[in-house]
Amino acid sequence: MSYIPHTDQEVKQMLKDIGVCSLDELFKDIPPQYQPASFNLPEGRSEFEVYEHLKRLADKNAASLVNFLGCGFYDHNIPAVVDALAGRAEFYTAYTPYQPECSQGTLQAIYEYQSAICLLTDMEVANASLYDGGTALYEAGMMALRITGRNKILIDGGVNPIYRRIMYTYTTNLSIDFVEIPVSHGQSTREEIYKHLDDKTAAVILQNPNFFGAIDDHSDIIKRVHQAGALAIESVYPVSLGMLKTPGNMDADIVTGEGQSLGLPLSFGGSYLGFLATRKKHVRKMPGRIVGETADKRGNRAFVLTLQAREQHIRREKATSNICSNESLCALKAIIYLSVLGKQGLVDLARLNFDKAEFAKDTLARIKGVEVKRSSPTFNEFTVCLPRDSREIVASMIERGFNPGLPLGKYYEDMKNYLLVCVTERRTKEEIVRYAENLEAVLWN
Amino acid sequence: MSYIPHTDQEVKQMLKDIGVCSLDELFKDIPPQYQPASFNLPEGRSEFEVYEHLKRLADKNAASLVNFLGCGFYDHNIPAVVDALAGRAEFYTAYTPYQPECSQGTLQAIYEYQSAICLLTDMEVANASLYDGGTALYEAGMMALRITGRNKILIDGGVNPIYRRIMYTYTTNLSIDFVEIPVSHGQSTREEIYKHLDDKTAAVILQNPNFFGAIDDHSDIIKRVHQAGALAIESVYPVSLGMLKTPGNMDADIVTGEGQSLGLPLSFGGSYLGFLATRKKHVRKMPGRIVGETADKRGNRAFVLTLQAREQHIRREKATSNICSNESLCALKAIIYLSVLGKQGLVDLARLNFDKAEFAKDTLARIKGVEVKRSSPTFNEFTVCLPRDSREIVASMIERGFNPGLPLGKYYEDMKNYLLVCVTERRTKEEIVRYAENLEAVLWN
Amino acid sequence: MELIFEESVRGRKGLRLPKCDVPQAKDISGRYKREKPAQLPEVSELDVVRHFTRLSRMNFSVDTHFYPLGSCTMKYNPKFTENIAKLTGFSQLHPLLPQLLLGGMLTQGALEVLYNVERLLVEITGMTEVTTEPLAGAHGELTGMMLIAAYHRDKGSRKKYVIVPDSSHGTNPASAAIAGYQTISIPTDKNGVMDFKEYKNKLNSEVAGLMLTCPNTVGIFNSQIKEICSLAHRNDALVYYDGANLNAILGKVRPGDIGFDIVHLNLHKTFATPHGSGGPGSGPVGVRKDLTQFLPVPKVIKRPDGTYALEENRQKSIGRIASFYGNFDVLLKTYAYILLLGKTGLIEVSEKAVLNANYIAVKLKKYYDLAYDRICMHECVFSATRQLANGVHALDIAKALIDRGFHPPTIYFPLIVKEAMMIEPTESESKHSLDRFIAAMRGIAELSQNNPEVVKSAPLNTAVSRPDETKAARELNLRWIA
Amino acid sequence: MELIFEESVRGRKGLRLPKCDVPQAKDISGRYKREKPAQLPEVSELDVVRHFTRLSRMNFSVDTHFYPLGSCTMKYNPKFTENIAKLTGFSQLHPLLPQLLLGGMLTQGALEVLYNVERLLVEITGMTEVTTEPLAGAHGELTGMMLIAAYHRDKGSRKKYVIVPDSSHGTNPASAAIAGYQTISIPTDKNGVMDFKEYKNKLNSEVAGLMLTCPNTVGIFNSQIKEICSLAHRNDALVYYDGANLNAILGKVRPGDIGFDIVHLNLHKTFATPHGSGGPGSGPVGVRKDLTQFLPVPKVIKRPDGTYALEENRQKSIGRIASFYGNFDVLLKTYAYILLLGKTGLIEVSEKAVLNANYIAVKLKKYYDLAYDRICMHECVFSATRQLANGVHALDIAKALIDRGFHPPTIYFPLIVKEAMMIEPTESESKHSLDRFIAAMRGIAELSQNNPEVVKSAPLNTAVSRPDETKAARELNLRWIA
Ligand SMILES: Cc1ncc(COP(=O)(O)O)c(C=O)c1O
Ligand SMILES: Cc1ncc(COP(=O)(O)O)c(C=O)c1O
Repeated sequence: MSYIPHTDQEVKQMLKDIGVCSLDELFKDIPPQYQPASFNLPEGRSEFEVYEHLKRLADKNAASLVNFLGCGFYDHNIPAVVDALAGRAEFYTAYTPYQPECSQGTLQAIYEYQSAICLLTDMEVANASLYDGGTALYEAGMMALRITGRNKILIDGGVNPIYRRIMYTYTTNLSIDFVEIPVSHGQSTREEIYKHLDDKTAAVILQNPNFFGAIDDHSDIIKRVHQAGALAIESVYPVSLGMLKTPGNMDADIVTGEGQSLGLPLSFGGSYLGFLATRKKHVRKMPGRIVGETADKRGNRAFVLTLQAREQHIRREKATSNICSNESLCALKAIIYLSVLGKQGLVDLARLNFDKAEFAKDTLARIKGVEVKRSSPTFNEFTVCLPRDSREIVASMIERGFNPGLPLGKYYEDMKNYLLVCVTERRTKEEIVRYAENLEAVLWN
Repeated sequence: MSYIPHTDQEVKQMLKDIGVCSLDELFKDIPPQYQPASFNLPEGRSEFEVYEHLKRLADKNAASLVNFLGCGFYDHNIPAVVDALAGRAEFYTAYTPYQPECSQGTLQAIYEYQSAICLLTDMEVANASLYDGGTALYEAGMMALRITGRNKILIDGGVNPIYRRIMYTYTTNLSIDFVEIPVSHGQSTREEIYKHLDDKTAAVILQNPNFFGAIDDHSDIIKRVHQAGALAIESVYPVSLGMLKTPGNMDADIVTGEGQSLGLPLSFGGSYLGFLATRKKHVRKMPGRIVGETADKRGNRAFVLTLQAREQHIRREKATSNICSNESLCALKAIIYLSVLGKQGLVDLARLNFDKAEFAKDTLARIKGVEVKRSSPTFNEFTVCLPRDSREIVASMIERGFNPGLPLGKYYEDMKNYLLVCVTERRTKEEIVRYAENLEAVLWN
Repeated sequence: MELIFEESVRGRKGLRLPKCDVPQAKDISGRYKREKPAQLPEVSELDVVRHFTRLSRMNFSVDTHFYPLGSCTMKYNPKFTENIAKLTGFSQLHPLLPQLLLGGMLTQGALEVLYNVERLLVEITGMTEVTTEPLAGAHGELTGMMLIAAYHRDKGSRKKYVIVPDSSHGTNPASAAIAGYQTISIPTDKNGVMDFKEYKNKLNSEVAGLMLTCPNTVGIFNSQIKEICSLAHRNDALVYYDGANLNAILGKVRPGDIGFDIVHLNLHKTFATPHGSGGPGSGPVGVRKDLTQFLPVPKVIKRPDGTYALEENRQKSIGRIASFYGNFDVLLKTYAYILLLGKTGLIEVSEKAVLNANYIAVKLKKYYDLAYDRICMHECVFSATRQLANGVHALDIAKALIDRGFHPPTIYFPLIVKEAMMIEPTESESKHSLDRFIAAMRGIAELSQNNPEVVKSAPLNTAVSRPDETKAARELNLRWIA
Repeated sequence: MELIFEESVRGRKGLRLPKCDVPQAKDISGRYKREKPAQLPEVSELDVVRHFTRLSRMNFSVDTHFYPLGSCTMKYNPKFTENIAKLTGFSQLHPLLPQLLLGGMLTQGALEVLYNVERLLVEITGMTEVTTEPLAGAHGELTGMMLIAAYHRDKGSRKKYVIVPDSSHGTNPASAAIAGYQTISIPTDKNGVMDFKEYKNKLNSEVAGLMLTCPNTVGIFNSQIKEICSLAHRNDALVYYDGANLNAILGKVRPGDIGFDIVHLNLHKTFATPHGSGGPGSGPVGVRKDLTQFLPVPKVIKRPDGTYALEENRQKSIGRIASFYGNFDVLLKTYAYILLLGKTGLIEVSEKAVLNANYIAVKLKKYYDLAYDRICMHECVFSATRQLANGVHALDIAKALIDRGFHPPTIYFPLIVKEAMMIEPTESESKHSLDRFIAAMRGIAELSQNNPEVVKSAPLNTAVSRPDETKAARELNLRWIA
């Protein structure tokens, strides 16, 4: 069994047809002294036993904590159609659509996904997906180096610290001048950016809303960036684009983001979806697969992978990226999600997130000793300053059934007492109020 | 919304095209005085809210009790392929396959299902499904009346009491002579049957294994039944047919059963699957839909609903049954289940059930005061006699996390201390041992 | 395509079973044992997956095609309801658990669902109580007939007849007959409703009941329903409402308010549970107050303390009509659907269903003869008489529609309309979708005029075309033989 | 087919959102706000369902077609693993939870999965430690290159070159280049393996590493691997194992035992997780003992008390290569797959995968030229040179296969074989399935001989045929515009 159909009879027949006497003979290129030193694996089990084992492990996780944790990875509702459709075997058991005639379903869906990403961000072209939001940002940085021929990158301290660490990791071995614009108590200043912006700068990387949830209009910064001959890279949170000024409208050159909020479950960190959009003029420098529309030999609309000359399987060491498998199925989920949500739905959803978060701010602000930061408008995530180290408070809240947010001390030394709180449309008023009551109890009982 | 696509604009246009001014005008055949006295329903909610509500209700049910309850409805493993395939929208969002050209998928699957039922039971023809095991047995009884032109039915007391109540219910208004063969402490005798068997008898209804789990060979009874010019109806448990003598081999005339054990979840009683098989000579008296193979106009193999002249949509009051919608999707699940289980798989599965139940018998027999009934061989269900009323013992076992079986006093007055225990392949040795330990504790602590 | 049995290879296995963790037991005697294993398929899991996936692709379905099959209400089946039925708190629950001591308290969620569904259906129909047990519409009808019999029996009478209009669905007379009644058929008048005079004539004290579909199967709401019901009641006959067409009148009229005594609903029609290629369905039955005593058991009740329990003994109950509480998974989906749509949503359903049907009627009536040319409810019925002049039957039009990517309308029914094409678009379909269908129908009408042979040769684009039904019935081949 | 955007009707809505249960908040300043809503589709849920269901039906896939795409290991993806990934205890878990105080104890199940997967992959590869973080094979390669750089950096050197055979997959040189290395390409000898002499010649002290696929991309296991590795080590170059072809050698040989320093696996190939139309994948990387210090963080560790925790600080770690712990759902499915098959099952996988490939090779070599006529491993590579004589390219053969219901082999790769057709049947396919494919290939070979034009006009049975790729690249149309 083990999903292998061969009967003994068939194996015999096949060996005979091949002209060998045993299966071992087929492996004769492997010298006997290459035998595994060990191969100590458990013996197989039935799917029912394996399922029970994994069910037990799943039940050990407190996935049902009431979630106020975000940090770029959000607990949104996922309409049932998303999985019902992406769960069609013709999608999930297919490979990359190299053969257009038997892959039009995937190709058209990805073309639609690209279109939706462009519409969301107000950009001109988007690729077929990248691994996740963090690696997408790294790819955007590399792309800017290629476009500008420069080798300095400024990255705002308000960019997700996880992404910043990823950027560092990938560039360690390259000779890139990497400058981080410091933040002080969750605030970075334009002056700091301008101070470092020069004619060696390939790109300035910004995030909106930033890691603290703060909303900004980066148009003025981007203007200065362009004056310096550099590119502006924006990392965005797609759901917020139902409400917020678009990076395209701010004149960004490359936009990336984490697509998890577009219909993907949190799933302990993956599979997620990196998206990347840019201006048409940069398309040949863009990493990743791209689907284009064309006509077939009968003149019918047809979709194909295009601009493959940028890619590793053609260009090898000269490719714009090494990416091969991407996150196609996640992109499919995203376009299904955006389709069923629709034009007005995205607007309403963004509003719902905003309203809930504002309500949470007001509710938390009423607790003694809790200071809700209001220096900038926020979308669905915001910082509160607590009277003591937020790390222990978080532990107490977890005990009370909440996943209460991120203690910021881990990433920002001057913010030990701060907590980053996220409120999506999934949180009810009642849950928000209970959260506040419990927080108060933790602080003062 | 509410799954209605119409925009206001479209509604206006459509009304105009129809030539009316308002939607109300379309309802003008309903006199105003027919207005609903009330229509007090809650306002609509999103799928997310409804899901949360139902999740909460689901969580209130102790579905995870370790299950030793059977009684014709069994806790078997269901391979994941069953739902993955039956969950294909082309199957579950289609209707009855009236139009063969666009329903070959369903038609072929049902033909295969019919074949599998015939193979399982060793009968010649089977229908496309009936509602459940109980109504299938009733339909078999009706069929026997039609075939023999007689009006007396004998039903063994070892037939599932739920089915017997169904039979009574349906025949109350008909002039049928209904005789129940009594059982005493779970045993009925052939003599009792023969006593009532006469030339008015249309059918004798038997069950194997019977409600107490006891296995029998009914060949001798059936011979006598045939000598009396009556038909033998057997109600069977399909999984047991991996091991037990088939009703066909016993020379039964009509075979029915509950198909739930063939890949359907317990699901609090439905949807289930009634199957019915018989001899070819009775096919025109058989209730329910039937799929047949034929050739299309190009000579290709094709499947169609056939012998429709028996059915209500053609024959109206003269039809062999009033059934219209049946349990098609459940039949599909059954054929998928039987296909992946396969020839040897069914044999092995039956053996596994048998072995586990025998182990449970031995284990329980070691408890002081517990008497395991061994007068007949059993398959995966058996009776034990406890030192006191089994009803309270059941309650204590439920408190300890077991669904321990059925107290037989409810259906058999002389069996107040008896418990009907079922052990399927899902129960592990460890669970069986724990069950015994707990039972002992309940009895003696 | 090959049968799954024909794909067998001797010795091939599909599924790995759990290892046996107990000692092998002593075998039973040979006389109890099966002689040869059943010749089930010997295939791999991938064989099974490919086989049934391919089969699925040979079907039309709501998710792939417009499916205006009259009387079947092939509306969109919301995906989220599928997830609800899969919640293990429901799907793994043994139905006998609440019948055990203490088990009721451990199945409160499931019992509450049953209770709530019943209450919602009570409000929707205007009846007093509902049983969720019947497993399909026809099963509801049979239950209804047994209730009628119980009612009369309780009064010491045993009436003989049940009246059904000739437009009624085949299950109606069949259910009445199976319950032990003789049927009296009433013709349909030229307006498409039951001939009132004929009805009056046939009504007598031996009539136990009357079965009506409303709107009826030609899509027309009979404005005289109340009078019809009163007349029946005056003869101590009960009036049964076949609720297959409830989709037309949600929130517009309730059978309970206008004189119906017993009602069944087809949850798989009105309440959007999937038809599953022909089932499972669900056909709850509602009754007026004085009939509640006859309803089948067990029934869910709500106790004063707010908990739910099963009532198993109702003295005059007709008994048990199914193994348990109905097709529970279908009831779950119905419950979820009603909660999602709510009052406003349900009313909108009927309004848009009726709008769509009338739109099609108006747009096609120049091309096909309407059986009854008037405002219709949720479906409209055409007759292909005009096309028949060129030798084109409703069946041919149906096959031509298949070629064009539409599931055909119902054509085997209603029997009173010659060459009937019964079109029920449902509220789920957009104007765009209707317009495409209308264009196809118009195209076929023109082709029937100009080139009828082409229509009669349809379908061309399908794997099989016009299977030989006579051969199927004569040379019975109903199963694979090894 | 219409785009989902083209199906939009102004004002149409698909999804009902939860009602807002909090007061509406004061708006933010207009300068922060979007000017016009994004022109997302305005469609109903049914529109969405039909659209994507129809799209799905335009794909070939493992579940519908034999898919012998070389180098991609398109084996059967067991259905039960999908259910495991959907368990809410996993799917709803926030990845940052274990990084909070106390959160680790509330994610023990997920951490244990990661730990166990790592241990299983360690045993399968013979490496010392594995990181599950890389999100695909190429991502693993890049991680590997960074590990190589870290190793040399730690020794104070910064070498310049990475050696790749010319048969290597495109991701290999691309990954090396992106990590900052220049690549040296080594030709393939006439036996289909890396030219040993050339390799020796090119190796020098500036070479940081060597990347090998083994068996390589023409399906051949290089019996000199150990020597190759030793030679590299003598130059302090590390040897990287591209594990895309691990399906050939499970339990037969382990990269860790024969000298490889770093290994990536493609879980979406060898371990049966679905390819998802091109992802998500998963490309865990294993290393030998002295390289473990460089592995990315966070890493799951098992504490002496048996609990699991995240190690976030590993001093010499290269850092973070992805947001979290890898594509967790893919890891889950891999874990389930390995547990199901177990030791014997995994060995059988390789044996039957190799058997199938050799069977095809033998059965087709009379009709097509084998690139290397010898016993192969899990895949065999043909060249359509013979057919080219009649003007028939590998591409044409591919298209002709589509018409016959088979997904074509890989034809764009390996670049070193002219008109390559790289066939990887995998172990999931039955002899029957192979025989059907072989018959189709033979038929096409004959047709190429007798009637090449027919082959060149394929495919005929598909919705589109031979899309114009030049036009696509010249007249870029990469998105819908309103
Ligand atoms: C008018 C009418 N009544 C009754 C029925 C029978 O319903 P079911 O198929 O659920 O038994 C139908 C089904 O088509 C119908 O259309
Ligand atoms: C030999 C080889 N190496 C590497 C890769 C890249 O793997 P991935 O697509 O997972 O990035 C592939 C994928 O086809 C491959 O075949």
